[in-house]
Amino acid sequence: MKRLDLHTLGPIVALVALVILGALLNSSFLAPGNITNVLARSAFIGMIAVGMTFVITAGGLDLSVGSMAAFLAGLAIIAMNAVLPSVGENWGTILIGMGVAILGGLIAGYVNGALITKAKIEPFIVTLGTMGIFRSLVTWLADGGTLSLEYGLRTLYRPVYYGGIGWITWPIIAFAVVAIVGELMMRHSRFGRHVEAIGSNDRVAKYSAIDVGRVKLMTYLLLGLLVGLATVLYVPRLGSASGSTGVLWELEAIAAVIIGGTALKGGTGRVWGTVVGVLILSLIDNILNLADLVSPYLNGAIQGVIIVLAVVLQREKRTADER
Amino acid sequence: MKRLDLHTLGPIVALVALVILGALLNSSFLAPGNITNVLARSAFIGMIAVGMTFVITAGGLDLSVGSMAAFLAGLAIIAMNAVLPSVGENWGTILIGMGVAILGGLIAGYVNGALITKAKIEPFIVTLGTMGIFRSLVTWLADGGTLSLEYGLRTLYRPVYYGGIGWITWPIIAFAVVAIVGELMMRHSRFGRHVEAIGSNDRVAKYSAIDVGRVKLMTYLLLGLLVGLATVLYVPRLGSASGSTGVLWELEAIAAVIIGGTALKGGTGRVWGTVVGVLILSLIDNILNLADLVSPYLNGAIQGVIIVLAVVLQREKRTADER
Amino acid sequence: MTVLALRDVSKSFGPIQVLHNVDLALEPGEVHALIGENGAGKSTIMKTLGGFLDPTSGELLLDGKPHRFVSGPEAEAAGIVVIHQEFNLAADLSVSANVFLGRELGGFRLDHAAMRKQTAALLQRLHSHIDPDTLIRDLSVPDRQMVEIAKALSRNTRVLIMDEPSAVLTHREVGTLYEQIDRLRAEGVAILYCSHRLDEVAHLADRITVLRDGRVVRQAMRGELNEDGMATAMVGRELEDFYPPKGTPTGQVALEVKGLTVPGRVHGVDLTLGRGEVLGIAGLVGSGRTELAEGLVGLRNSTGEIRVNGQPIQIRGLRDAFAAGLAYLTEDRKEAGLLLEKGLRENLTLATLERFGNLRLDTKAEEAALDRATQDFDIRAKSRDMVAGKLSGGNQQKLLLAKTMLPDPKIIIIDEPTRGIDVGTKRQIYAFIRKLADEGRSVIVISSEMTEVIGLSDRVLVMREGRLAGEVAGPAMTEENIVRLAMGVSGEAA
Amino acid sequence: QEAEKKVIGVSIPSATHGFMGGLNWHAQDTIKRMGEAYPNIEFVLSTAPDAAKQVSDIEDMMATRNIDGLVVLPFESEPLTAPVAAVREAGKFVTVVDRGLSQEGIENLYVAGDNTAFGRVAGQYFREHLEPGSKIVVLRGIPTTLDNERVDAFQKALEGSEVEILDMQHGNWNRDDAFTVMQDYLSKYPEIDAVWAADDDMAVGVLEAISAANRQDEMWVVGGAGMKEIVKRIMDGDKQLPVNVTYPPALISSAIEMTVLNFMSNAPMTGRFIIGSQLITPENAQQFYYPESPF
Ligand SMILES: Nc1ncnc2c1ncn2[C@@H]1O[C@H](COP(=O)(O)OP(=O)(O)OP(=O)(O)O)[C@@H](O)[C@H]1O
Ligand SMILES: Nc1ncnc2c1ncn2[C@@H]1O[C@H](COP(=O)(O)OP(=O)(O)OP(=O)(O)O)[C@@H](O)[C@H]1O
Ligand SMILES: [Mg+2]
Ligand SMILES: [Mg+2]
Repeated sequence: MKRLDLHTLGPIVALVALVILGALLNSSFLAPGNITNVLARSAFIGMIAVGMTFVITAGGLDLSVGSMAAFLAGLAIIAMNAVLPSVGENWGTILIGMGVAILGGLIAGYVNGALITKAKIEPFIVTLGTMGIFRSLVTWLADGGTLSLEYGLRTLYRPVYYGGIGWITWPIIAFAVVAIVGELMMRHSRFGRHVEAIGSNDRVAKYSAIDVGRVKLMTYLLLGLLVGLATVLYVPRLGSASGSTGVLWELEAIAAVIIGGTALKGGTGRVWGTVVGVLILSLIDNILNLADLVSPYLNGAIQGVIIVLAVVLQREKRTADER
Repeated sequence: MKRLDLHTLGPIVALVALVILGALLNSSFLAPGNITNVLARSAFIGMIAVGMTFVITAGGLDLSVGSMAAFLAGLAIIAMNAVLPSVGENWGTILIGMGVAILGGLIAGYVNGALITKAKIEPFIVTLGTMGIFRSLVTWLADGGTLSLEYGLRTLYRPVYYGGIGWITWPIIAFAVVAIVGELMMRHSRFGRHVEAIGSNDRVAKYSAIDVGRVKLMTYLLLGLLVGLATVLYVPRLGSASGSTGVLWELEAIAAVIIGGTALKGGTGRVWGTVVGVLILSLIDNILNLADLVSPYLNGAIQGVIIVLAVVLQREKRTADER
Repeated sequence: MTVLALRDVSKSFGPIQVLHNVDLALEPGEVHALIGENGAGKSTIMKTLGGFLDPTSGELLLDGKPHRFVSGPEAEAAGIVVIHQEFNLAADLSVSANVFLGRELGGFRLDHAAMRKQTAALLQRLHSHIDPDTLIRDLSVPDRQMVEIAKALSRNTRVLIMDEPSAVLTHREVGTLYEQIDRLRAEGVAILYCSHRLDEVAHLADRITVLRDGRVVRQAMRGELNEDGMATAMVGRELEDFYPPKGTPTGQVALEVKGLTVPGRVHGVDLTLGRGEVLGIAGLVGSGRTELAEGLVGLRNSTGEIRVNGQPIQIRGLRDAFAAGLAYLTEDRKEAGLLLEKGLRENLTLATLERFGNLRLDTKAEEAALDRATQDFDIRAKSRDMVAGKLSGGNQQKLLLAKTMLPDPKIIIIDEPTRGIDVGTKRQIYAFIRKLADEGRSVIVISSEMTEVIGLSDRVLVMREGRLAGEVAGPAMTEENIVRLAMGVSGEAA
Repeated sequence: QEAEKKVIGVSIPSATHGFMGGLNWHAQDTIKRMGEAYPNIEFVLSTAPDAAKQVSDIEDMMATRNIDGLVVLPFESEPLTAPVAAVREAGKFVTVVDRGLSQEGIENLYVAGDNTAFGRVAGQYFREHLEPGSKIVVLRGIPTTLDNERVDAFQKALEGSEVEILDMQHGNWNRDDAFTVMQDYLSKYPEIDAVWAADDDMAVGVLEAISAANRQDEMWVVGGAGMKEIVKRIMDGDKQLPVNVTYPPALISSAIEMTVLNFMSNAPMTGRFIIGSQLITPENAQQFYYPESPF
């Protein structure tokens, strides 16, 4: 397979190196418990990053996802608490909450997408704006504090994060499904092909009868949907949302996408690369907790170094014969 | 002048609208004291954003500037406190501190630039990495707390921020000089021309005997220098630096650049637009503080809306005949 | 005294060898023409001479001594200037900024006035009226080419290498180009000229080198080779009649357009197109032919009445045009036609992906379509996995043609069908267009090459300033008549 | 008993503002001291920038470090409740610091400051030392539950007095933000008699803004949490800084020490220890002054 060159293998090499490092540092690193933890907590950013891969591949960007997740979590919690008296402490209420998160995600994605494709404003600005808006709204909804799910509902909802099939918990399953579907969509569906074409050259796409605006809008809708889905799994983990929920998720998601080998300027999307990127980022955190470092203040520095190194491994080898 | 179309005027219109709004909301808005405050506060982000304009115009990006400023401020304070016993409480010590900040800025800019141009790693990743590194380093240097300049030095250094010629304080003067020199450089110097050419099409630039790597590196050096300069003016304001100094300055600087009409993908740089963008952002804060809103939790939302609106005003008018 | 030469040069890209033991010498005061089929290796030779590529083996001689340029710019400093086949202009910069890019005038502060003045003077010399302050992105393709030429002329040139400079120019501009070439030749500049227009070569060249499959197959002096001889040498066999015989129109109307208007560009154009007809549209650069076509297929906002097979239809976008059986092949193949970084298969099926599935595209069927297309259109790719940008210009055009034909349209509008294409391929494309008409489809050919419109079309419409200036058919289809209409010169058709 | 090794996990928010910086310093300092004093106690320290990361850190401590005890200062109460409860259910010793969990009875040991008292003590001081009709401005912290508690208590303490709160904006416990907000307050209000900055980092920014506007004589400032520079100035009798309210970052030290004692001594350490907020005055300032601490 010609595609398996160093450029493509880079992130995997980095991932494997991290796994080996982790195993050397601590024997319980490879224990199922730890693996479950790492995978399950990668799921939120992971699903968002898969959506982000489509947005970036089509030449877009979304800075609002972290705040959007916080906002959706807040909405879902408010909705569940509100219907609790009438619907009762049962799965009906939780399904309503899930519905609110997912519908909210679609609407939020639509707002971003419509401002970008119809009002033709730079994605950076639109999503910087909505980032502030979502963040403010959730702080306002929570009155500066924390929105909490009623205790009974939380107990009922908890297994959605912590339960699963053996050590493979639901977030892991959901992430895996999203990643596989995303990979298939990017590589084998018409939509994925159109997304790549638009990111590569949107004029060519237009001249090939692709509805550029619609496809771009769809990428934001997809991302919104996935943020909603991530929220559905996030709420049972912490049972609450506040103004500090999901801070900097956007940077993490974008970093995962780029570490995975998707170009920031668009045109080539690698969903599986994104998954590897997300795992690299969560493993770094996990490994930092495995060992005692000089100073916890330096965690950020180590993270920074590893991110850059992971990308150095895959940097485009310069075409030998072109200057 | 054909260049003065709506696209170009957009940010100015937004700025004027904000000024009028401010004046209507509060009579002290136009008082010299308030104007001095707003302008002087804009100076740090302003100078950084001017540097960022060059980086973005050449097709780059720098997420590390906020942490870099915090790190440089920390370094400068440590250096001044360290030489205080030997040099004494005089301008010599302060000049050493300034030298450290500026030299440090150049080195930090060089590190970013070299990783991007020589190791050929995506700017987003490099500067995301160095952002974490600088932030960690300053937190570590401050031992998690705050690095403070010795009291006597602070008193001596203070006028650099607060003093000036009448109500035109030094930061305002420095910002004005940087903006004017930046504008001239972008528009009328060979360097500016080359920066635009590289951002527009780097292959063409290469074929035109432009040393693309060197010019790109220079943009990061310039930005580092300006971050250093901003630090020189920042330190006398509060005489301290900590891990929370300069958080999110990068986003603010990038937003100012884009609001000012510079394209994120590079090719066209508008330094004066950036200045307008910076002023718009500071005015929003100022007006929100001066006005009485329903809830301060919603400040972020209003900020977001205004940022998007400011850009809507200047959005490329759709070529009437193209779909 | 030879200025610049290649001696026994071979060049490979990876495992693929594209040049085989090439010898070529450029003399001062001489125009040396390099001709060959698409993909023969002309651009590769030119890039090697210009210091943009290193030979794999063999050497480059500068003033008789072996030399190795470290970079294209270094070669330029030595007086070797290349006009590349692909545009080499920064779209966000103004014309004068591009002309002086890398060698700006002025000291600390750029001397805008001087650069503007010199640019204007250069453009004046090319009889072009482009404002030096215009951004390149706002210029039409031919105007960009004129800027490229102006840029080359502004250099202190000893050797001028031009890779198909005339491909996108019209008649009049080509004349201007000749003037400049003559002037430079008189000044002692050595010129390497590459073109697919053999009449140009016959007119200009003092010496001709013919390239086939990366090998020099013939070198000749002025007068030793006529156009037929060149074509034969390039293709390696005798060519029959260049243009296919004209067809017999069926009389049925396939397309009827009334009052088509593209705001600011095209004003109230009426036309009818018969089934089995090839309709030519001629006109000067900027006469609005492309806009007419783009307005018709929904790529631009337009008003007017359109009937296909008598049925009135609404076209709001290219999709609607496809649904009505219309297809449009763009003149701008690099910016609007092909995804240069993507593979052949992805490019071929991009506009018709719905035929290959939705959620799971049938890659096998796509591959089969590619097989068929490479065969039908004789696309010569060194490997089927290569990206479209690495194909030679002519093969890119064939791929684009294959892509356009994939939805099986009944009415095809082809804008500049043979820009930058060699004689052999041109013949193939002409035959192909005629075949389409004979199958009962209808074709509109927009072309700036007069002989092409005349040779190919059953009828020619001439546009001027966004309006139809007239129509010629039958024996009245002469170059002179068309030029008269296009330029708005009244008087008797001779 | 000698050889048995015990692992104690310490999970705290990272040093994103002055108070937390102090808390981080005290945590590390105590760990170092305790580690030297008790060689068979091992510590695992992790710092988190948000609640989700803190939950992850606690999961990691359980899964890979096999902790016997946990000292946790919850980033937020609600999200940490269930994960900490899970640690307790696994039979570990749990010490909760400062921000209580949203359910009673999970932790073995609770060591906390008193946010309500923090606001109330300040409020009472304002009430007692301002003339009726005086005007004050307030700088709030990062929007969080504990900020709400403090501000509510402050307002409650002022209820019924003639003191008017002109404005309350968020300074985010950040010097620069507080500086900006205060500058704008000064432009907006010609008359301000006192400022409640609620946190000493914010107080630093506020004081700079006031002296830049040359209105030092007009108003005084009350911060909070006892930052050493501020305490020093109170000690020196600075007119602008009459008092301060304690909220000692050192409470993490007490929590860690008591947790260690739980394992090292035979007496089980349980219960609730509330370290009340005290008023620092020029008279008692000496005893709140820690020149070594970074805070
Ligand atoms: N960078 C490259 N990598 C691989 N193959 C290449 C590269 N550049 C050119 N080729 C191949 O080398 C051959 C010669 O290309 P070249 O561009 O020199 O042809 P040409 O004679 O200029 O054709 P045209 O008339 O179509 O422009 C072609 O088959 C082309 O696909
Ligand atoms: N996007 C654009 N912005 C500004 N001017 C344009 C644009 N597109 C085309 N033009 C101008 O519109 C006029 C018509 O251009 P166009 O190239 O379509 O004409 P044409 O008759 O098709 O000629 P040709 O096909 O030979 O280039 C030209 O003057 C061109 O410069
Ligand atoms: Mg060629
Ligand atoms: Mg045209």
